[in-house]
Amino acid sequence: MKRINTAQLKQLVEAAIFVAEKPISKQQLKETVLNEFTVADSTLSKVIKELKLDYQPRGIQLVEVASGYRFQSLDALSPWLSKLWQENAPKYSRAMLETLALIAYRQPITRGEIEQVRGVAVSSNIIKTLTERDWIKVVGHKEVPGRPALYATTKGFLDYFSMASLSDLPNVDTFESMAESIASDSPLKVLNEAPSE
Amino acid sequence: MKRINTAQLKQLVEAAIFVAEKPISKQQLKETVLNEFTVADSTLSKVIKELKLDYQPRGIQLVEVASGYRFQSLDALSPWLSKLWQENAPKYSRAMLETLALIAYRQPITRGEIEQVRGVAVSSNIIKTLTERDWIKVVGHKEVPGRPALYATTKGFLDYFSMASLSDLPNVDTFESMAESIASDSPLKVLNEAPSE
Amino acid sequence: MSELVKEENRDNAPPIKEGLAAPVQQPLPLAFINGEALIKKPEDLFIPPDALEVILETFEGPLDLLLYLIRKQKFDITTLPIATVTKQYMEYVDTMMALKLELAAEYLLMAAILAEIKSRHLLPKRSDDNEEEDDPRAELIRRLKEYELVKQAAEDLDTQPRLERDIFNAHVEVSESVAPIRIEPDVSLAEIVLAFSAAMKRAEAFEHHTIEREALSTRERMSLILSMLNTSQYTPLERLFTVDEGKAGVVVSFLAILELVKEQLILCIQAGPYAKIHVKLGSHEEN
Repeated sequence: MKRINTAQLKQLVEAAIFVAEKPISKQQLKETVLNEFTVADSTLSKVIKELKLDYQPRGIQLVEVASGYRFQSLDALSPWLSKLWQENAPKYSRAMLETLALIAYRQPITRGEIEQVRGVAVSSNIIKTLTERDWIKVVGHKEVPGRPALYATTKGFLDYFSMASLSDLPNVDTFESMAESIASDSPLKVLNEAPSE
Repeated sequence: MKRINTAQLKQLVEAAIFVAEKPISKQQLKETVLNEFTVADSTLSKVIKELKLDYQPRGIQLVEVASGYRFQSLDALSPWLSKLWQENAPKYSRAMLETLALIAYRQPITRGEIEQVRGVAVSSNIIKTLTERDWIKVVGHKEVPGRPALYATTKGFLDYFSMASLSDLPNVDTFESMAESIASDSPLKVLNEAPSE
Repeated sequence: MSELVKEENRDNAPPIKEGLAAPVQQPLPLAFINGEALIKKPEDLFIPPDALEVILETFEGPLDLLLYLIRKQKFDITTLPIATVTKQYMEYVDTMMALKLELAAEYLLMAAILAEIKSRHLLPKRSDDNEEEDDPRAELIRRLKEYELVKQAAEDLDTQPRLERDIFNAHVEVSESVAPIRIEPDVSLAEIVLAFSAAMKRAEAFEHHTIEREALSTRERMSLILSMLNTSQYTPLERLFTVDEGKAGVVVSFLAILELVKEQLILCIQAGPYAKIHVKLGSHEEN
């Protein structure tokens, strides 16, 4: 195993995060570009921290999302940067966003449970679109008659919304404490009496 | 037309070059991200020059190519960055292994002689792959019509198999009797069933 | 029960034309909200007929519509004024049905739930009733609160910075000297031995003659000597021997040279007796 000095390590890590096609984790860095060097975890963390600071005043930022590190443009520049593309960013329907929010905040959750909360049927198209975007996936099946699929969000979802983990979801604490208080107000078993599909 | 200060202009130009999918020219910058600002050509050139200098000590560089500006990785980092795109070559075919074995045990040998023993043609691809792997090389030409190349194994071949010289190659008869004696516990002969080309 | 509402004739009720137009039977307050009488119909209840389809698309189902009705009039969900809300909800549903718009079954189901809650409230309470057990009103309130929470979560999620809209990936091209690395397959020595053995066995079975097996060191030396020689210049024979290999080395080299001559791969010449022997690539036949 060769040695690498901190300056070279920093250059290599910086370039690797920039040229990688997806966010790259420390583990992936160690298995690829750094695989012939002896690099302590603490050194790697230190270098990444330095890079974050280096870019703080710049137009792009080094951020950590669910599947690793990536450089992304400064949020505040989006009104001008979006002019680089002819098409506007896709807009998502309320039905899609509510379904996604329920899966994000209440995962793992079945389609039937989503329908119970929303009071309407969830179209198959929504589930299909969310799956194709790699935002949700089936993580198992609920052991009830019909064994419905249990949905959860993916790393791709967190990456897209620039989050490192589910705890970065907006108002996650408020949501949870409120959900608990609602549940304690009236017995949860009432849920079972809600109209089924 | 709005005004933009130099610091903001620099951030915006930097981010635009980073997020654009292709190299971007000054003209394109002015028509897109800068279209609502009054920016003198000289100011834009100055900002780009500053960015070039800012990145000079870094792992990526701002360069001008035919169609505009783009960031690209430092040339010197290529050997390591290449590792981000690793691919596993397919396993060697039986024809490849037999060709290599014949060159090892019967060197120096011509392609025609290998074909005589194997009873089938040896594809140029096999010779090419073994040569590229630096396991075989041409050591001369047989002075017969057509002057066919004589192949032999290389030092690289010996190194790969941790042998000091070819005399370390196992004696086939001894090897086989050893293999037979342990064949009952471990199915070494399965190796013979490797898929052919 | 704080609300007092006159039962409406649902089948004959004309669609509300405008917010201020009072329907025929409207002498009583619409509702008492927290003790205050509500006389006027809320203006937003006016629905232009061509907007109905839009409304169906605007509301994400009956819970959403109910929430809208409650919020628009600044009611409190926890004191859900069931009669008022039911009445307004029915007006929407009736108008949609009158216009033969396809109404999702969920809207009708909610209408039935609301009607049931209302009728229960009209009935005198029985003292032995255990209301806590299955109070449909409490259940509806719970569902409304829960749905409101999800609606808010969806809105929050929509404002979360996201790729393609608020943030963009900063991507850098690799320099031209970056080339994908191929990981070559592993080969074991056993595979080579077995491959050789298999090839030889096939050849023997096929050609019915045995193939002589020379010492490998000789064949290796043959390769080495070949790579030291060329076709144009003669090389002195002694250069093919190395002293530090000792006697065994000389023997191997000598055997290799004899074999190469036999296979007509090299040419040996000697100018006269006891003169130096020179070798070069090529065969006697050609010269």
